[in-house]
Amino acid sequence: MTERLWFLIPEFVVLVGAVSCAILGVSRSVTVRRSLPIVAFITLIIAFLASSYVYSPASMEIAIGPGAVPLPWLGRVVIPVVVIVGVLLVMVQAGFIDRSYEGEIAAGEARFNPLRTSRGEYYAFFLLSLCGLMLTAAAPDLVWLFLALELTSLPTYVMVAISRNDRRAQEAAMKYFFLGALSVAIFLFGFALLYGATGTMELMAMKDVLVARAADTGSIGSLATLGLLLSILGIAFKLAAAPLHLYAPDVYEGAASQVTAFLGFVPKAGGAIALMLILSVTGWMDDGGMLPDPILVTLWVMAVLTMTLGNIGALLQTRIKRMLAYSSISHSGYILIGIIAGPGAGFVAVLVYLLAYGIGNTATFAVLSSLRRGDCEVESIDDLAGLREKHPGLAWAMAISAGSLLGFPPLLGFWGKLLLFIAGVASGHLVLVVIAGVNSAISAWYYLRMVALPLTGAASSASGSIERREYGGPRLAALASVVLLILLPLLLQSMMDESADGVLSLEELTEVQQSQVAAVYDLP
Amino acid sequence: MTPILTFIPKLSMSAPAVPVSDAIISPNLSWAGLILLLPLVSLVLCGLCAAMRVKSKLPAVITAASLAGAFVTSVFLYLNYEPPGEVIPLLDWMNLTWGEGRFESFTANFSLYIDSLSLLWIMFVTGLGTLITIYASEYMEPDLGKGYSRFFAGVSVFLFAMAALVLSDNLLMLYLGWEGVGFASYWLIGYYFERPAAVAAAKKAFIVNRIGDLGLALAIYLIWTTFGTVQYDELSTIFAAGSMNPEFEGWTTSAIPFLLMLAAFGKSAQLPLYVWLPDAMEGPTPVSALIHAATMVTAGIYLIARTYQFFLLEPVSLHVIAWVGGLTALLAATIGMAQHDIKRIMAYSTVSQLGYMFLGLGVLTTYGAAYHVFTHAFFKALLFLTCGAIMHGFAGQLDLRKISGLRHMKGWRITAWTMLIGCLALAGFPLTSGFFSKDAILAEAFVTQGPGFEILGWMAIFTAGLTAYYTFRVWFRVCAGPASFEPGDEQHDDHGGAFHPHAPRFAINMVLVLLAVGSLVAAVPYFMSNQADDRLVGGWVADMVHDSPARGGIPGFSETHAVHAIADSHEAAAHAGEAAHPTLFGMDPHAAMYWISGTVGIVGLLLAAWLHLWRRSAADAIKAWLYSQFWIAWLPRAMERKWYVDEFYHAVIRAPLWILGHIFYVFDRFIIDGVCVDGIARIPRGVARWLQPLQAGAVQSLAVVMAGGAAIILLLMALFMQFGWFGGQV
Amino acid sequence: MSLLASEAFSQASLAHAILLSGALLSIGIAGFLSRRNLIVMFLCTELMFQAVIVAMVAFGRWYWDFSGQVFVIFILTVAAAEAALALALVVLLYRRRSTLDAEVWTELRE
Amino acid sequence: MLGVLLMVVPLVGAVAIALSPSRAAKGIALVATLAGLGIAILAAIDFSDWGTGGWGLEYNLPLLPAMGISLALGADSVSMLLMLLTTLLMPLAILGSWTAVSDRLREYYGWLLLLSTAMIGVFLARDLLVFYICFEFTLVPMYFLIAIYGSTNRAWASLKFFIYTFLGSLFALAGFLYVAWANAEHAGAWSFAIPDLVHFASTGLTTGEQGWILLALMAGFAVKIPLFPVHTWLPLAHTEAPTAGSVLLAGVLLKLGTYGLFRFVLPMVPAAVVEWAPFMGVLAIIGILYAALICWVQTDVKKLVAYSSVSHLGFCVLGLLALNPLGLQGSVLYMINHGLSTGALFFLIGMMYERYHTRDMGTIGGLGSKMPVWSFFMVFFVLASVGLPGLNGFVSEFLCLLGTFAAGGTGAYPGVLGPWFAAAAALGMVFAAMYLLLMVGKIVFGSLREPSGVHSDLPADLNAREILVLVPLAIGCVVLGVQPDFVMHAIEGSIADTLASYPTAVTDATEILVGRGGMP
Repeated sequence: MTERLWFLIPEFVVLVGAVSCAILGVSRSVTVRRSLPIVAFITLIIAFLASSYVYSPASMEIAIGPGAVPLPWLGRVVIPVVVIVGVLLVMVQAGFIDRSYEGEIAAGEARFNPLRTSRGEYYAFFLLSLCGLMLTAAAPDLVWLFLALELTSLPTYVMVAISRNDRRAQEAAMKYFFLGALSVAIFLFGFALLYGATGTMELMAMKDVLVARAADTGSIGSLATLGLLLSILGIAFKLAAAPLHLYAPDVYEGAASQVTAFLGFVPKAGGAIALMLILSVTGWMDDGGMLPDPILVTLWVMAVLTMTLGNIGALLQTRIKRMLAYSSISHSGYILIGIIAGPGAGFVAVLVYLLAYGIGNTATFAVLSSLRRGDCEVESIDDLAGLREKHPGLAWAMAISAGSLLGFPPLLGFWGKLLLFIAGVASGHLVLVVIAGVNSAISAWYYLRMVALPLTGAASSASGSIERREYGGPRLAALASVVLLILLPLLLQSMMDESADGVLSLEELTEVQQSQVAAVYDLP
Repeated sequence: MTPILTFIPKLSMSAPAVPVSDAIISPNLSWAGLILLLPLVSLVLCGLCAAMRVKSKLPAVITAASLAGAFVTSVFLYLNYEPPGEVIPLLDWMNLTWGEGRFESFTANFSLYIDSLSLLWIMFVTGLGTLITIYASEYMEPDLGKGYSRFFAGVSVFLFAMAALVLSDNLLMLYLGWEGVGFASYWLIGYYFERPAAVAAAKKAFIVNRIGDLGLALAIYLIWTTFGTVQYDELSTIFAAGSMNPEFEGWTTSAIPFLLMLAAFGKSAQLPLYVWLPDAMEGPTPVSALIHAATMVTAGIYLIARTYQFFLLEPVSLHVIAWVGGLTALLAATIGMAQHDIKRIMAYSTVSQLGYMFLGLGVLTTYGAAYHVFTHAFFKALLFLTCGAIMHGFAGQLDLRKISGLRHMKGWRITAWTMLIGCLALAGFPLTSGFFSKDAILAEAFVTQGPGFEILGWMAIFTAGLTAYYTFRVWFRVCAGPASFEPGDEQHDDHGGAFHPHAPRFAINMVLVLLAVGSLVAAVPYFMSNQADDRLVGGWVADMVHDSPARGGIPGFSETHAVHAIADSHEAAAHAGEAAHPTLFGMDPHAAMYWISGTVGIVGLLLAAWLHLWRRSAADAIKAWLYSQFWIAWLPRAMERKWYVDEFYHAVIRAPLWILGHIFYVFDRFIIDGVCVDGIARIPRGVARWLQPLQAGAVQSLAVVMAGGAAIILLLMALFMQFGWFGGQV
Repeated sequence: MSLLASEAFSQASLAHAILLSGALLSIGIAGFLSRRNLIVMFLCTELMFQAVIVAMVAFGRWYWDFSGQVFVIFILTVAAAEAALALALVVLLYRRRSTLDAEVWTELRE
Repeated sequence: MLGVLLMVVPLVGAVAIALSPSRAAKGIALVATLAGLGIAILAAIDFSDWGTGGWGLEYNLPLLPAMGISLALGADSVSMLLMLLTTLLMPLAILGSWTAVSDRLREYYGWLLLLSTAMIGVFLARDLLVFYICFEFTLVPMYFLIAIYGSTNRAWASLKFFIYTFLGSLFALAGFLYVAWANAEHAGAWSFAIPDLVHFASTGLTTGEQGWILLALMAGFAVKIPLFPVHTWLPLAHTEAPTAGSVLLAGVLLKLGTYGLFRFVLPMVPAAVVEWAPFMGVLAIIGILYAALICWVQTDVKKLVAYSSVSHLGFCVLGLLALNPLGLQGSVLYMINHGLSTGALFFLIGMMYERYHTRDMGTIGGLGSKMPVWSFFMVFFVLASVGLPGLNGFVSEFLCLLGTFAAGGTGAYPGVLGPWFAAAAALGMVFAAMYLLLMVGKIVFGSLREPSGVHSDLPADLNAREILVLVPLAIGCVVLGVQPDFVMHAIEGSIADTLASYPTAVTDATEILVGRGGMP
């Protein structure tokens, strides 16, 4: 069993990075403190390199060995996705936390006091949360899954609270924390019921029990169903899926843009991955396996509600972060289509979509993070009017990322959505896809405002006072994201191939491994 | 199969391919294309003149020369002509083939079909066109350098389109000419485009014609779907194949003549589509003479003559034509009696005379109709041109009450006397050309059997009297009596000082004299011997008609020809044989008609002379008396207001459509776009607003909604599981 | 899992434990939804966690399987971490508004 | 490779514009579009399958082998013609906006060039997704052209245009995906190649499935055409769009819908088309008459011409639904002819607008005496639009109607429409004359009325550049009016291919009715 620790090397790297950040953050040297983003960046890059080294054909045997997980190769995809988006997020964060305090120190008005600084722990939390996300993908049992999800979430509560010295940030943190705790209780109770129904915490064993029971009695039993439903509903909080999506607008609005960018991606990805894993206990990754109807119906209803409520909620908003929050809710709905579509095409689509959404989301918030009115953030969407007159680059970045989030060809978002739709159609959920299509059209309404106001609108007196932030990190992130949104479709095939590898089930991976062994040893 | 399918007659799929037609394909006659080409060349040159702002009479010279060339070509073509007909391919237009069968190709090329009918028409069209162009070269002088080139370009377009219409070898090219002459008419009526009345008249002409064109288009569709071709020679072949053809049954063959009729009525200004023609007088007078009197308006006659076989298949259509023609003749004559504008009187007389021609077609005398077209072309052009000369000379004055004694004025003699000749011909004064041509129609109304044809005949005779009256009302008022005039309100060059009428000069006078001679000489063909079949009556014109599809309408032509196999029964009944030939006052109708119509004409003439020359005050007294008697006052009033037909159309068609347009527009903006599209677009926002309270702000309220939502889902699932709605899965 | 285990821990005992767990969860949720004091709300979440813990222990005992109890340890740890976080947050909020009433935090809405 | 070049040249132009100063934008755009036209002409000369229904300009670059998606290009004769129309209109559109647009030049010409790429892509696509992407992408440049360079109500118009058509095309996408999936189930591998899918859908789907797919595809294409009652975005978009935008919108973008009908709906779902054709035919006829009457009461010239497009495209759809070669010939010709004549009308209105800054027939009129050359072209193109024989509009309108008329059951191609459809639609000919002549009568004829004030330093009448814009279109109108034969022969093969499954589909449908005793 211990050889499985091999797969945790990337997570260890990130953990080490996090600890380093926490330590370096209290350094007296300004240069060291300033280098924290670079440390985080390097950590992520090393984690990426480690992941490609860890998930190699040679380690396949360990992956399929004892203590196997339902999706043994998932980390191979999730870690690069997390790293790509993580790197972009690091750029967005760069220079933001503790800005005024550092300014005071630089001006000689204050002396450095390790108690007053929070930069170190901010980056540490940032990396810890990412680490949690990576760990989620590797979860073999419920305990691990629980801990990984908590590791993903807990730092974000702190990040929201310390993101800016504003009442709204604290309100957001409060709501986020308390509602988060509620959701944790819900899915934990679900876990308890699952455990009660099967007598094991390990996902694979649990699957075996449930499959055997379904073969005997025709169903997995109401206790297991109830446990699954509760788990799904609890995890829906992480995903910001209806009906547990309500916190998202408030929290996203309250947190600083930089943190919102983070919140838009990391917990959501964790939720999606956790859903994929927890649903594996129904045995639907096996040949001929399918979701029990109550689960399917619940997911279906959640998907429809999530995308619809998200999109129509966004229509009414005048504050841009709140609007983007609703938009991120709707994206959870689209992601649920992929989950419903199931192992194979559906999961591939989810992973590609997570990447597309993560980049697009980061790009919009990167633009918002690059702008300020006085010392405050950009609040109203009308503040973006006529942005191109002063900052054409940011205006274009906003438009392109909105286009990608809308799913407009040929940007990356389109391909993500297309794969989701294809998976949906292929799994027989045409109606769901049509509903998603209608929702896309509804979303065009507000995304177009994000395109139209910066590019075609005329600057108003309100928007005239919008200026660019002095530090370039977010701008760089916006530029990088936009480039990725435009160019990544060219790599779509390899992205799909990687994702397809990533979602190979244990049996499939075993077959692959055996055929590789056969190739290496030239066996018949 | 939908019921619609059954409207198309069943065709045996093994219908034989179209047999080779009896028309000769004569590519070596392609020089005949000059008739079409020359006006086109002239059009281009006139266009160049316009672009280069030429200020001389060059455009007129070019046009006259090219039209003369076309006329000469037509004459040569006539001299080279050999029956039964020749097809001259010029240029491909539409050739579609998608299979081997009869209904698997569609061909309509720019090819000429030369038979005597088209030759008859093309010769007088180009001939009159040339003369009128010469006349116009002087008439349009005031516009030199302004619209002069545009005018002659329009004339060229017209001649091209008319030639295409007459010479085409298929219905589609005919349609091209048909719309082309309508367009030329639009162009030329709207020549004074800064005058709102002219623009309105032009538009009206085009649109009313379009309604007719619609009929023609539908007829073409029907003909193709029924017969699989729109080419005359192939159609003739099909007709020649006799009555065994399955095509000759079903509703299509009955509908075709009515649709064609609609087209003809539109173009030739018959009831109910005649309203555009009087308004068309807003155009320059040469245009009125050329297009709206002599040539274009006879296209309807030509069309029916050309497609006469279809009409013979459906006797009712001929009856309708006869009645419409007769009624139009009467109605237009009554309106003509009450007008004061001499050009308008001539316009209504044109409508009336066209009515005669249709009457002729309806009572199975295509020859009479064609002959009347021929003579009418001369004398009506002459009359219009004299009106034009007067208008030109008196600054646009056209009111017959304001000009008098023209024949006494210096320089106006030729105008006055040529007008007299024209009037005599129009009135059907014995031995003029109009006398013979009208008789050919009138008599046949008594010969041919048909519903109420005899009444129709008497009505037509009565109309002839009215015609004589209003024609000479003009002449006696304008040309006879004491010399006096009031100038019109048109700006002329010599403003300042007293107004002097411009007497017409050489070009106008020459044309007037030539046309006057023509009006008289046009009687001669009636007495020329028949070359084709000496059993025929009617001379040269009958000869010309004989070699055409219209030969079914030549009196006395009873040759049992395969072409008429279908029509025979009807024709035999109609013409009822020589033995049972009806009589009129104990005489042969043709002979009797000489006397009757002559007498009626003279009576009308004398009445006009009494009221408008000798006792002009009596006319006014009668009119005043008529207006004062309430029981009869409506009659002259209605006559003066053209029987309220324009108002009728306005109220029944135009206004409702206009209102409908507005309703649609409002519907489009507020119902479809506003309520439906925008309304649907508003639904998401509405729902969102309705759901907004869920996001109430306090953490508990969020928790309630979240926990409540989760609980609802759990409960629903539990219920579903309980009731086993998920099959055996749980 | 052995026969001994099920003899020592009857189905009725399991049912009682689960009922207790359900009751605790319900009380926790009800308290969470109805109380406005931030600290009490947090205590309610702790109560919910305890419900899970009871269930986990009961099932672990039922199956004679230690993973349930192991999970409990982790839950307790995480709950402790959350408690630290929660108290820090509550202090922060109290400093800002001088009240523990959750209802005053309604600036973010709709 | 020529096909790729056709798409890449405008793209390169757009990039070049983005990188160069704004005064060079016009020039680069003109050069790029002229180069595109040159390549298109070369391609047309090089194309060896005129008349046969074969495919040229073929190019295939696998993009997503797992899903069977590739950058597959190719053109049959119909695509070729529409591509030629596009490449012809592009330089004209750029010349036409030479002085009209003075602000944000780089974006303007950049968007025009991107639009060109997308439009060509639609016509050349041999892969369903390439088609869909290009089809969708046309929205973006058009959106910006309207939203930035439009008149007063531009924001709303552009939004409506975008969302309306976007929503429609998402339904179409769902339909496409369903077909692709069904094909994948059937064949065992994903493919988005149009020939595969067309072949599969027409043979492998049940009539019920075809019906749903028809509805989905029509949701996309009917909005684009636009067919009554989903046409209301068009008048708005046209009125607000700048001249070049209107020209391309009417000239090419509307044809994307009819092209979609021709390329996908007809060959893919024959059984459903047979079932639904009468219904769609009725919609087309309503559109023809309804829009024509609305035209008649307009005072805004541009709105009038915009509504006239709705009316005209009704004929085009009717021709397609005739399901026989006559109708399809007419319809394809109609696509080209409408592009030429209505495109020209929008140019002319733009030229007037540039001088007077009004489109209201109440305040402007009688320009015949002041702008004779403009008036000449105006009357000319109005006549082409009215369908005067000898000009292009007639041929196509005639064939569409004749096809519809003949679609009653004669010949090798029995259809499901018939004489009554054609007769009702033919009324549209009269209405067209009414509203177009009303327009000409008001703005060209009559006494001169013009708003005060000078809005432009252009000469009173057209200058050489503007004449140069109009002359090619006029020549096109005359040539296609007098010699449509060469075009008709050129597209014969493609039309036969499109109709390949029809005689049987119609016969089958009627036989079913006969079996049910539905035959009278």
